[in-house]
Amino acid sequence: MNNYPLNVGQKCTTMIEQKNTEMLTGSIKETSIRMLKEKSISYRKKILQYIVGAKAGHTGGSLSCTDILNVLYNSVLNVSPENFSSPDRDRYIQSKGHCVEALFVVLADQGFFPEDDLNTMCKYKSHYIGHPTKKVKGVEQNTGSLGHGLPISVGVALAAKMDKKDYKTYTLLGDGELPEGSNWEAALSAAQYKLDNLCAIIDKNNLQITAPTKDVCSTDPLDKKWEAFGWSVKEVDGNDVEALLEVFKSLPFESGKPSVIIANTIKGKGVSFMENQLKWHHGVPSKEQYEQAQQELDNALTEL
Amino acid sequence: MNNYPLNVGQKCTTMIEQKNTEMLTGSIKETSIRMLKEKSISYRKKILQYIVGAKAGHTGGSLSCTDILNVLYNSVLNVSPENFSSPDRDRYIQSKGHCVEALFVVLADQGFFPEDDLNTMCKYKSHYIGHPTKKVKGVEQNTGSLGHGLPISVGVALAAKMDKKDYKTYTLLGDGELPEGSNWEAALSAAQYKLDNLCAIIDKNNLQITAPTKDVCSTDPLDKKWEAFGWSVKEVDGNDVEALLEVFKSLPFESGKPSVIIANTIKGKGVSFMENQLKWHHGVPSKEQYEQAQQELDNALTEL
Amino acid sequence: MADEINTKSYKANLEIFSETLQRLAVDDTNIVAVTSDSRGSGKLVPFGQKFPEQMVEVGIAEQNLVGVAAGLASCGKKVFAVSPACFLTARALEQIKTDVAYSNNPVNVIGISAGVSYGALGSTHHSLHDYAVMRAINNITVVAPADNFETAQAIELAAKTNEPVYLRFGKKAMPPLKEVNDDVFAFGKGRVICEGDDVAIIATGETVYPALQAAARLKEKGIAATVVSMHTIKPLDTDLIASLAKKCKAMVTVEEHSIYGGLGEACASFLMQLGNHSQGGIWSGAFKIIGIPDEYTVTGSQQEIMDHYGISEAGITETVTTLLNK
Amino acid sequence: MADEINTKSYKANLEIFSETLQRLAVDDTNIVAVTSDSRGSGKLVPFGQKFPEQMVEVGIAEQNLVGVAAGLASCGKKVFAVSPACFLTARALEQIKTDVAYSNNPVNVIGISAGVSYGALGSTHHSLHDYAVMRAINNITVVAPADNFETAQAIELAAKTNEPVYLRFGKKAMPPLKEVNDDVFAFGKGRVICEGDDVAIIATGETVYPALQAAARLKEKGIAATVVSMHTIKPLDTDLIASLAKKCKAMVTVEEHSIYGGLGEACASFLMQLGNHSQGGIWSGAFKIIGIPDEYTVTGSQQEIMDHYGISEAGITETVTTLLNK
Ligand SMILES: Cc1ncc(C[n+]2csc(CCOP(=O)(O)OP(=O)(O)O)c2C)c(N)n1
Ligand SMILES: Cc1ncc(C[n+]2csc(CCOP(=O)(O)OP(=O)(O)O)c2C)c(N)n1
Ligand SMILES: [Mg+2]
Ligand SMILES: [Mg+2]
Repeated sequence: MNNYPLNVGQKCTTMIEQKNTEMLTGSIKETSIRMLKEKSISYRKKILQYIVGAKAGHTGGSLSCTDILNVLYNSVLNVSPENFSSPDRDRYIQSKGHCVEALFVVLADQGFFPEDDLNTMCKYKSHYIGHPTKKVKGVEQNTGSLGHGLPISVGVALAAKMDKKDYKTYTLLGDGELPEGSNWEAALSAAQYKLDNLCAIIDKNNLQITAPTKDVCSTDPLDKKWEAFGWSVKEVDGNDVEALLEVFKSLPFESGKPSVIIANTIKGKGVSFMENQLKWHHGVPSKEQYEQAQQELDNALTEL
Repeated sequence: MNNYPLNVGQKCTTMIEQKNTEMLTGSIKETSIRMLKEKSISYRKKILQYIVGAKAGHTGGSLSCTDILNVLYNSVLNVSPENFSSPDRDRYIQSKGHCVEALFVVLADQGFFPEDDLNTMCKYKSHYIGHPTKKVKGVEQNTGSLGHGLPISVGVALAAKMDKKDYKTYTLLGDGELPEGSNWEAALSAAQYKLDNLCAIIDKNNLQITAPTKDVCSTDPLDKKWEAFGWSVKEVDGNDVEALLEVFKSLPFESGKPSVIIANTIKGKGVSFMENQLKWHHGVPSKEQYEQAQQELDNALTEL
Repeated sequence: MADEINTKSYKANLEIFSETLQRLAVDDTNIVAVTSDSRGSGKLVPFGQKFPEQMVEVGIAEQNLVGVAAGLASCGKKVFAVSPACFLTARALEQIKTDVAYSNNPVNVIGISAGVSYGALGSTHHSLHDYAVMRAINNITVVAPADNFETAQAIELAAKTNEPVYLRFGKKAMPPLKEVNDDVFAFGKGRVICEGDDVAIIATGETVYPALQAAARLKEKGIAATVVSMHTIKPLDTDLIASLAKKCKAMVTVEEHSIYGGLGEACASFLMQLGNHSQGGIWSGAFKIIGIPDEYTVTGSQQEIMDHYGISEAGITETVTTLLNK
Repeated sequence: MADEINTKSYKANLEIFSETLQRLAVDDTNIVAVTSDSRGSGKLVPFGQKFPEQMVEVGIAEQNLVGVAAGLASCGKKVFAVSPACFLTARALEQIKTDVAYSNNPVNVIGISAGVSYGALGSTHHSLHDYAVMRAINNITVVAPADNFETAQAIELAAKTNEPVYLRFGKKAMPPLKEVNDDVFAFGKGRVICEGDDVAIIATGETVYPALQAAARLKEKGIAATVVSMHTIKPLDTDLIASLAKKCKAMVTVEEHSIYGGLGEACASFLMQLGNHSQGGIWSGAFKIIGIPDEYTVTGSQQEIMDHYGISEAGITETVTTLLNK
């Protein structure tokens, strides 16, 4: 149960006891990392495309967590359109539901639905709305109100323990989201039940809507808080797919403890004028801005 | 603002800038301590009396926090029936509202209302009900649902900062109460606003209704949690009036930080067969038990 | 009749809840109870002893209680999330709204010691708003069983139904409404306990019994009452209401809840709009909602509060008599 | 008329809220706004810039928002606790119930982007239950201003009134209901916007404007409508309802809320019980509640959702016409 599946660049649809991490030999690894980097850029391009299409969206936070979702869905999670109704699938619950664009783009790429569906985003009667709902294949839970993902994930991870199942549960939280007390209630329960099959990832982009998180309601020192709440903590550059891969590979960080990854990210990552800018929290690019952004991302691709 | 009033055994009704803590000279101090010890016993006797009268009450938790309330009302708080409508009074907000019997007995002793009123406890149309309400003079806020005292106290302490007033705000929480996420939301705000005029006291009696707190939802290590949330922490024997006096005297523990006192107490303190017994959480003594308890407390008084 | 209520031989509905759950858990390891330091008040101590693996304790943290319950339910557990109604439907309301109802995780949300059951513990411990808010939230059935029979039936159904359900319980020992329970219990179908053409008394939960007592008093006065146990507040049994409206001169609703937003208003708004329904013409009878008025609730025991507001044998009898004499 | 709504020259009620608060704060340092990463949506950025000492930010923690607000209010601050209605009245419901209403701390709870204002953000962001639950909680006035005039008046009143108030706002720019606002604004007194004897349309908040548009359409069809802005849902202006019931053949209520537990049911239950009131006889007109039905809310923009459910000029016109033709 302590062995996380790690399938760099090659998804397995059924759960494989995969103790042999040596398969990550040099060349495979390099190819895979390159592929992941390409995917990150292509995801970012699509995120912007559908935000512009919907004339709405959470741009900055979708771009900050793109690499995390990329690595999760392409290399970590044992989940696919084929096994999505299997009770053994891994679960990913996106607590920061407002960054639904990142999730939808990645789910489309995974084949959960035709990417074309995303052209209906936020339109009348479309289920591709501004937050994840189970009406969209691949989505585990309806989120959007912050502070709900972790308690639900605790329930899901607990069910795995009860049923002696090997699936893992992952949830992604924003840093501005952390003051919600429901998170800390769930953090206590996860430690109490020794849920080492649970991994929370904090998209620590240091910004929320009003201001930098430290000025709104600081949660620093973040590692100390989680440690004091009984979790095992690792920090990582959350925009570095290789570093992310490594850290997911080392799950669970400690046996008998839930794991939290503090992923240091850049809000608006990948688009120069969006990076670290408050106003891009839910900013929608103008035509010019959109073109510049796409250009920058295309350049990044050629420079890979 | 960093200087807490400390009036051992002699209440002042108006706020006095009292830098001179040397007044606690040996003999005065001894007298005061003895008086406090006597009061603790007399409060415990009355708590049991009115619980038996009302045929209901939270016995164990009222007995565990008796010494804390005793020291607060007799030696720390600048609050009295006379100054209760003054905006400058100190505030005490009892978050663990279920232990209302301890509060009522102490308030009666402070002259907020005739003790005789407590004979109506829990009776039809009485305002002396099973939780504190503002209908009873001396009560600051209606509590009873756990996890409400700290957020309100943060508001009260913040108002003092805004109005540049010197009053201090104290709130008492149970240890079982701590998982409520609202507490941690408020803890973050208190640190963010540097509320060094705020003091939270945890009545750490290690029991709640179902089981020992550590088995229900442990909050250990408690000091580490509060520290990580930006508070300054001290531990104390919460049934030792002298130790309590000392710790209150040292408030605020750090300038620019809220203070939390982890008061290690014994649930059911003072009555042998109630101490550390789960079932006395809201147990009402039988006639025999009541008599034995009173006898034990009388003995303790003579042995002082 | 009044003294019968206090007779030891009757059991509280909550005990039946616990017994039923234990019975179901023997064959079904997916039955799970989740508590927040509430297993004592939920009468679940024996359940916890017998099925420690099927009992989840989250501590005093009601939001987490419901979130965890939703997660468990999404993995196929048949979850009963048990906590005082006052905390569940206020502190954890958003979790009920989004994690249970909106996400369609089939949690059975069990609100215990509801209404003014906690008596002298005061308004922090009363739930007078839960019907109102649960009715306004989509995708959750709202049920308040009146007696042991309805409780057992409701719990069995809830364990089977793969849908969110809110079940509300009091604390009191409840006598049976009928000597022989020959009717089929189904959510959304009111139970007619006795019949009469003068007045229809539509009650729910622990108020059905005093309504039945009132019917006996009224009979002595020559007034024939129909008494309905409207155990399901949502979806409302509008067919039954419509047929009673046709038959009876007056209708009185009874609930241990605010007079706003609960069973009474559900009936009133249905009847007011009946003119637009296929069922028939416009109602012209007398109508009265009995419940807790919108004021600082009087203090006292549950019984004292209920008596004070006329949610009692005497109070219901009087309200009906006055209404019919108008 | 329909296009006028989108005209730039109109302001959202929330902007008037912010402007009024800024005006009041100049002379009154006790005016305090409390936000939970919501100052942008609350239009309070300029307030925060001008009065940084009177602005309290608690971060994304709505329970704490209300608790802190209650504490501030207990010390004489005139507090406006501002956050999306969906979170305030669900996540922080227990704090509103106990810390504000029960403890009688005079907080003005400001629910922004209410109803389905957040459109395609979905049900986590909609508040369709807030009238229902606030009505069922004692000691809180429930107000939904319809236009800029009502907003300014309501905020001034709220700042003066030493009582808990829940104020609900949408996001849209709102045209004035009247050319000259010569009426006195008071909580609990509905505003009659236009008069007519065929039907009374009782609307609230942002739905009053489409009701007024519908009245114009109905007039073309020869149907004379009274339109009321029932800005205060609780306490309800029962005198006005009673007098309209006497005068009009039909009554229609309109709200951006569940059809359960809100304005519509408040009117229905009052009318149903009117037979027992001193005001007069039993209502026999036609009655219809327009609002969001109890179903998975259709997805789309606010306008699309409103149109879908007939909470619109066309929808209200059609409902009234159908009702009168019965
Ligand atoms: C309970 C709740 N309160 C408020 C909001 C509104 N809201 C949406 S996103 C957001 C800021 C989130 O900041 P953060 O968690 O840091 O997300 P990120 O920076 O990754 O976008 C807020 C306040 C919400 N969705 N849920
Ligand atoms: C929000 C809330 N949930 C549950 C309860 C019921 N309750 C009352 S006392 C109590 C146990 C409290 O334990 P602790 O805080 O340790 O208090 P103490 O041991 O000092 O009595 C519980 C669960 C409550 N009053 N409020
Ligand atoms: Mg952030
Ligand atoms: Mg304790």
